[in-house]
Amino acid sequence: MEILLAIMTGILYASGIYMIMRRSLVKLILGIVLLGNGVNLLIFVLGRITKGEPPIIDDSQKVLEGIYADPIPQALILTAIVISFGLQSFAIILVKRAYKVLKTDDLDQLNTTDEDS
Amino acid sequence: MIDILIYITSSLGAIFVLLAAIGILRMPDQYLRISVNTKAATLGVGLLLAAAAIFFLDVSVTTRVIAVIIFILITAPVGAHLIGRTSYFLGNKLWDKSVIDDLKGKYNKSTHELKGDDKDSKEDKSNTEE
Amino acid sequence: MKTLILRSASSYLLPVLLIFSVFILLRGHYLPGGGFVGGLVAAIAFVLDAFANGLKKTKILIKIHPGFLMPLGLLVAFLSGISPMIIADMPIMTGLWAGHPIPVIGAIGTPLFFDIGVYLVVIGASLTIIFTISESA
Amino acid sequence: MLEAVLLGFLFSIFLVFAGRYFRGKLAVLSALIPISLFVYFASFINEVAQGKVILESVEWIPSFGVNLSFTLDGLSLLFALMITGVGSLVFLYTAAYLKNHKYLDRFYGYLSLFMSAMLGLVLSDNLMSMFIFWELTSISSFYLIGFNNDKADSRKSALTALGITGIGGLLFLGGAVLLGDVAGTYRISEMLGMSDSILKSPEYILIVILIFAAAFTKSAQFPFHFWLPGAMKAPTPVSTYLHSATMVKAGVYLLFRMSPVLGGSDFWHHTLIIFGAITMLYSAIHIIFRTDLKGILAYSTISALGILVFLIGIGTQAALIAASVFIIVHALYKASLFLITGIIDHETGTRDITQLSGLKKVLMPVAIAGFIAALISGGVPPSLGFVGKDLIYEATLHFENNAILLTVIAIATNILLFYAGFVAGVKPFFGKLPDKFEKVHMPSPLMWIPPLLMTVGGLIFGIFPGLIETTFAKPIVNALVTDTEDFHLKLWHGFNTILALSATTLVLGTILYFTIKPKHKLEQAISKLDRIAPKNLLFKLSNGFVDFSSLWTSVFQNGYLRHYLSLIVAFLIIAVGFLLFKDFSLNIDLRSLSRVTIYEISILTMLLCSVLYTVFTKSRLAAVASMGVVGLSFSLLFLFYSAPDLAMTQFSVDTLTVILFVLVLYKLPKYLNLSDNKVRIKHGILSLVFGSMITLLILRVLSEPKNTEISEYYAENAYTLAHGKNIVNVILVDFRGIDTMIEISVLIVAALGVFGLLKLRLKSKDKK
Amino acid sequence: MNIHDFLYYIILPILSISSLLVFVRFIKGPSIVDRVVALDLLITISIGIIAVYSIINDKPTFLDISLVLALIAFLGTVAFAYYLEKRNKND
Amino acid sequence: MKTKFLSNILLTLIWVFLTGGYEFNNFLFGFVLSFIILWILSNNDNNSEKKYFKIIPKLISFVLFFLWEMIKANIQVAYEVITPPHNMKPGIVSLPLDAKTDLEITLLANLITLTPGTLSLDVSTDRSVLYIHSMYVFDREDFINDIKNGFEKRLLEILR
Amino acid sequence: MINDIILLPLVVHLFFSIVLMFFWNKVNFQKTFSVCANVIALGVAVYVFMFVYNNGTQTVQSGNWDAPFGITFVGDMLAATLVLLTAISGLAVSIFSTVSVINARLRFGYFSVFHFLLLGLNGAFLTGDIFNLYVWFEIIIISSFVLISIGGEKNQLEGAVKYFALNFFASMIFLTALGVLYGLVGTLNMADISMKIAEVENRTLVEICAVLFLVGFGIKSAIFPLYFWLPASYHTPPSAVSAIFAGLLTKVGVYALIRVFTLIFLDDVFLDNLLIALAIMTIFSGGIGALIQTNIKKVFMYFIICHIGFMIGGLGLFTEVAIAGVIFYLVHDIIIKTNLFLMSGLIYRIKSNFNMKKIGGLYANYPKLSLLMAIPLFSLIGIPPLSGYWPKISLILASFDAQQYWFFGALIFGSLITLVVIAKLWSEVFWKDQPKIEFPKKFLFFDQMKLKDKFLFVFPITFLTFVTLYIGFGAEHIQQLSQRIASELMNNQLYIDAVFKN
Ligand code: NA
Ligand code: NA
Repeated sequence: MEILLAIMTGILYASGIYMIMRRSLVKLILGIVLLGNGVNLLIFVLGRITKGEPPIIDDSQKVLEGIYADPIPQALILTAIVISFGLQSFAIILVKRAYKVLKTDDLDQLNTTDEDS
Repeated sequence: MIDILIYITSSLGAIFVLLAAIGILRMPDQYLRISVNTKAATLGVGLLLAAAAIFFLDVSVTTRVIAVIIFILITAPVGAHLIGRTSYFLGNKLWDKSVIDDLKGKYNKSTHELKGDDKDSKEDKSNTEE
Repeated sequence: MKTLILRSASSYLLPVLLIFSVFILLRGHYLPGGGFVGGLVAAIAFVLDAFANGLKKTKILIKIHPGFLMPLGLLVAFLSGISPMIIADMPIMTGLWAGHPIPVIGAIGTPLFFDIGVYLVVIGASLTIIFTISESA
Repeated sequence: MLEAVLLGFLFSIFLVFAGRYFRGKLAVLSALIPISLFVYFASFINEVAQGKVILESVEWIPSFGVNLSFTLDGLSLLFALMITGVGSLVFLYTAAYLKNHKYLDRFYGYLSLFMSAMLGLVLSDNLMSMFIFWELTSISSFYLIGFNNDKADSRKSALTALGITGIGGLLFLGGAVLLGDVAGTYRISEMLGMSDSILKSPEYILIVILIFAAAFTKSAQFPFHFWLPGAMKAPTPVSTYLHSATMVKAGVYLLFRMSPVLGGSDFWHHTLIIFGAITMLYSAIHIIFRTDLKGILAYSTISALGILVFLIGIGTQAALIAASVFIIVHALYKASLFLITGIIDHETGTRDITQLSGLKKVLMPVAIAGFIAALISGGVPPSLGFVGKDLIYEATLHFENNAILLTVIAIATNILLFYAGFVAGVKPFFGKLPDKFEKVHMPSPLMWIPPLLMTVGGLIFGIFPGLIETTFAKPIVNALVTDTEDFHLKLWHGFNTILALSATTLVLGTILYFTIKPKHKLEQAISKLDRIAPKNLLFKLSNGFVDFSSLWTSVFQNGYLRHYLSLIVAFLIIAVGFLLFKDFSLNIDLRSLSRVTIYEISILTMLLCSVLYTVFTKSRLAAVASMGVVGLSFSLLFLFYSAPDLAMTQFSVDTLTVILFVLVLYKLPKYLNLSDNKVRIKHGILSLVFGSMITLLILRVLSEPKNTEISEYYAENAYTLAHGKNIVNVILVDFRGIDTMIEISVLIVAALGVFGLLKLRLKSKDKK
Repeated sequence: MNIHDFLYYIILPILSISSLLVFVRFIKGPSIVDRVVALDLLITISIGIIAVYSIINDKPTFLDISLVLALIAFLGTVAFAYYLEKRNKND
Repeated sequence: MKTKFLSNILLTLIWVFLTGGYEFNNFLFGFVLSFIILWILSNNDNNSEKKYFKIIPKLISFVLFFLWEMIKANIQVAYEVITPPHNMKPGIVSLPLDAKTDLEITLLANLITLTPGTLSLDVSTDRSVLYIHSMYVFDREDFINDIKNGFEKRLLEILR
Repeated sequence: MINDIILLPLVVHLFFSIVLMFFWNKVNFQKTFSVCANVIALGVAVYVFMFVYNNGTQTVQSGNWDAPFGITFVGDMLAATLVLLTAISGLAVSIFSTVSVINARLRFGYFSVFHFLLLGLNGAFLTGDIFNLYVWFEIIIISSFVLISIGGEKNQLEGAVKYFALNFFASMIFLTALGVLYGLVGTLNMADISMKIAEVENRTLVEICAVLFLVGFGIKSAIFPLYFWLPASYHTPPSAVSAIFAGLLTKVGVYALIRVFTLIFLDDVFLDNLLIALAIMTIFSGGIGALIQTNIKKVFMYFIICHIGFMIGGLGLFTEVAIAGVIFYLVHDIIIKTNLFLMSGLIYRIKSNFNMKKIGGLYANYPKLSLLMAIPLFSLIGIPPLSGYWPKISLILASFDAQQYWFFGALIFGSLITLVVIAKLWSEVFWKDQPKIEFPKKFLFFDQMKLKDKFLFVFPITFLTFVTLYIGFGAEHIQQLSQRIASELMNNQLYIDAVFKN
């Protein structure tokens, strides 16, 4: 399964990057979301996957024994998800404002600041 | 005994879910798909959850299962209503074998106010959608 | 949206969702859940209300400006983070625990207050974002 | 000595605040600074003449080995006296020349800054501090050249000068650092004994090249000479002070100083001789084609600098004596000629030599000074110039290789310099006085006394060369040459080859003066060759470089986000790909992997299809809905792989994101396919390659063993120590609580940002 | 065949295939309404999958996720409806 | 009715405190017990308060009715799904409403949605009409009457 | 409490941000409070610096969990120095902001986001945990996103979109690197990683991981070919914002590179050469970018890039001398770049324009201000003995020792082009007469400002100029500090011991 997940991660990276490279602002955001998901999956897979054994100590137990999923990548991804959520919501609004002010969806029109003025 | 109950509920649940899936794939128009969705799936999932409740036989699990089922029963029809009326706004046509459309012409296009069953629209009743 | 069905359904769903969010928040230390998901659920509850009844009514309902919840929550988290420094001369974020564990919540300690801070911040931030967007939409 | 060096700096800082008092009549008081310094340094003449070397060292930045170490030997004393002496006269002259100028105080500020820097340079025994002062001379000269900064010409000249000397300075720094590294010290006095080991070190050639670069740029050697004529845009006192007497000699000074340390190799000598020879002849020839007085003087200065480099290159004791005497000669006559030119310019308003004649009627004392200066310059006995010229021929004639060739070059140069001196110092004053200059009157004595003083000095030294010999020539030779032979400076050596050569020079020079008259035609004729002049070649090069810069920048910084991203991705592909395939191996233990099940497959299929659908759909709404499916699939995956917290969070976040999208979506543009197919394919390939790289990377990492120490610790202690059973939550609020604290701060800031972005509307008056 | 195997080898695959079928509708559309309905149904089916998965792994905790799904899934539908209606109005 | 309910809850709590058993079953038992006690004591109450005791049986029967309808609905759907869709007669029908309050209308609409072949699309702005999409509209009036006599009536009985 | 001293900068800034959010609408309160807060923060930073200076590296195990189980904060000399510099720049910018940023912007949480930014910077410097570093980076970038876009003017938004996209991408690469690293060593504590990564057999994977970190941090620190977002965006927000960005944002990337490449990825020829090659291209690209600009903010911006190359190259040389040079340069650069952008704000206030072609005559009309501004400009060039000069000695020396002559050439090139461009700028902006252009009517020119406001405009510039002068003339102190930091960095066992001492 890990192989399939690795391939999936690669596809998520590829599609995220591909979408960011489009000229449309909306695609940019979708690309960001996809890429973010890809990264989460990468961390998750590299933390090694375990099925059906969440890192939760049983009611009756005091320590977690036997096989269990590594909680650290989960905590990291959780943090990353929240942060990405903040960034994505900001990005969505940024794009909305940009579209309103610049009146274009075409990223190629957004190149005046790079030019010498 | 409990096992048999689980076999039955889970099988039925899965079958209804499968039916809902086939239904949404096969039904000819949006309204029918919505209709299928809200029924079969709700029941199917309810049964699967029930299977879980039976399996664990634990108060906290049972309450949770009941809670989930109630939530689904509340939200599914509301969602269906919302998306159904939206579909109508969007002008999604009824299946061409539909027999009646009382809703035709009742929505005010700009305010989305919906007229009641007043007199001047009575004659529309028997009209079928093209 | 002007729909009676949604409106009345949401008026029953709102308290349920809120209770549920607090439940998720409090049991997070023992079972899946915690301040973040709890906060999101609570925020979603208010968003639902806003969809059904309009933003103005929801704002009146909440009473405090969601923007205010953010510093409030952060303050709670901050205080529970630095209290060990001040009270117990321990490093920042050291858990201070009181008494015996109680059902659902587990032991009461600074991490719980920290999680409550997270909960408030998440509600505040999500609502600020969504309400602002709705207002300017 | 430190105080002496700092005095000028302090004065210029003082002028920043009290400058307004020095714009008027008090300005002349500024001259007290150089005069007192001159007196101060003059007081060391005796000690130094007796062979003493005065050292002084103040610790400054020992970590770098940079100390303010000063040494006063024959060489530095000569330069110090020249700097302060010529400085005094220039300071006095300026008071009249720029009388009532709005920015006279600034001018004095720069001048004294420059003077201090120059003093520091020549007194430094530490290469690093020498470099510091070196750079300060460049900077202060930048301000002096650009003094008339409302004129575009001046600004451009200042920039050119700074650019050329700047690069030299930086190379000097490189050389100094390298030399310091090789020698283990920056103290020049300590390096003296290490000459042999430095010569043998592998870095020697590099050091010499760097030092040469510094010296050649500063002292205007071919092909870096062209900044100097440009620098003549500066007010005359500046040209006098910096560009004839002092700053341009800094390079020469450096070569002097370094010759005991770095000299002795063929590379050293040959390079200097070649560059010096080319410079002296090349610019001497230039003189014929100039009509601007200052231009003539500029080229003759370059030529003189060439002679000095040439002599240092020859490097024999005779040559060094010749060089040190020639420095004095040149300072005296060239400074005078500049000051005289300044007077002519100041009083007649022109420096065009073709228009100037007969001025002796109205400017008699100036004419006298000019005449004497011309004599010195031409090496006419009994001036010091004659002594200098003889010494040069003596040095060339007795050089081991190509003595004849070198002598011929020297003679040719001297003839042309003779011509230059007479054109500048004599021609304006003789002949018929044009009507328009009838009303020209004598300037303030402050202006004509300085040149007169200097030229008279040149005569006196010529008649009594012994003064120079004891005070400067011998101490200098002592400082620079290890096995000195006894020598004496004399005006009259008797009849010999050298006298014959001198006579030839004078005769040919005179003939030249009377046959060739400066003409605009000549100037125009030569200007056709400007295309291949180093100056223009370099300008072309720099213009080309600017064009190239624009091209480079517009290629890389073209404003297209996708372009930037594809560059970054391409870089990643190259760097990571290189490593990945450097020793490619993929040995995954398939048994260690988890089984593939149908539900996982179906979720993955769904995920895959929804991702692809998001990418390729033409409806943005469908894309958003598709993102919902992606989120759902993720939740399920997290669930399958034992991450319930993640599953919950992913799903709630996803719902909120969809809501967000939906709220703004109809404010967003339609979902256009803007790129053409070629671009799409290019990006597609790039993305796919990158994606496959990530896949391979994951697989390779998965085949490595994993360390589980920390998760085991959590599993054991989450409940007993942190009172929680959901370990993920315990990590979030306890083990790694700080992460969470900051993470919620991120959310808050994002919310503030959204609020600000949407609510803040700058009205036009707000926009600053 | 015990309950575990039954659920694992029969029920879960059925549910998985159901999701794929629904997903086909999602891709096919043709209207956005179809997609929203399909998404909603996918989530509902996921609740079922979670229920079964919790039995298989004997982890009642997983049911909490289904609770979250049940509660907020419908918000997506509400949001889409809101959007479509608003867009329709503005046209 | 509300007061009765509250007293019921109060009594339940008292029971729970007295017994000291905080489990779900004890709550349930306490609730049933106090319900019976209140019912016994209810003879002197006025009509509206008596309703509280009728409502529970009605509620139970309604739930059963609803479940039955729902199972029927699903079987019907199952049939439709696996056979070719030729014998459907779908259409949108306007149903005049007797239900008045928000809760009544909403519950009715939702229940209709959950049961055979029908889907509540919308309520008119003046609340007079509920528009229903149905898979089978063989006869418009029969269809309306079925709902009015079935769901609406039962529902309103409970709610009013 | 005594152990937590190094956390004080974090605690105070977080506290200030919270307080400022509570007083959302009170602009005047926010101004006063922020300035006072920054004075306090400076005091704290000085205290922390002195404490670390006297007592050596300090560590705090947050949550009282022994390393590597919790998040460890490490205040070594490098971190303490950067905290101090952040406080200095922060104070200057906050004073400058009170008059240069319009009230409309201030009313929308400018100051509180500003303190979050400072919080993030301090956190990034102090943390000893790689994932925690990521989180600090995120608070930094989200704050910078907000600051760069707040006000929402046209070019601001254009810049912000690119800034966002590429910085987001950088974060993603950073996270990817983190994932790979965790997959290899199973720990996040940097000291622990440093020990465990040595045991990883597959060195290629370690190198790949390093390259990923290099790109992640490299985008943030604007090295070639990853810098493109910077020229597209840094000039668009108000000058005060550009100033803090210029001074600190790219430097935090440099800091991270220094940390990672001195603590975790060591002794790798491939990586060192890669760093040097990138540094050369960075210097080159940045330098020629600056050469062709006419907007003074853009000129300064390209210099940010150009001079980052100096530091990255020094890191690539990886000798104690080189690292000392890098640290010295870092110290110099933070102060000077902040000041440059404050100056550009002042020039804009005087002339209502950033374009060199349209402004002139500053020297004639504002001689004292011009001289004041000349000092930072000269320091930037590295005119000895000002601050930019000293680190070059170390860098040049190190490049010779390592026989990296191309890098030496790049250093010379970068310095020369800085010299030429600044001289050109001086000649255009200060020397040239004011060209005849139409000045905007509704513009509050510097001359029309109240004396108090003028003072607030000039004071931060003067303050930073004095700091720069100190760095130049007190180079001995800075160099000793740099050498100490360099030796600490080159001996990473010290760091590891400090983390695990308890
Ligand atoms: Na949690
Ligand atoms: Na703790």
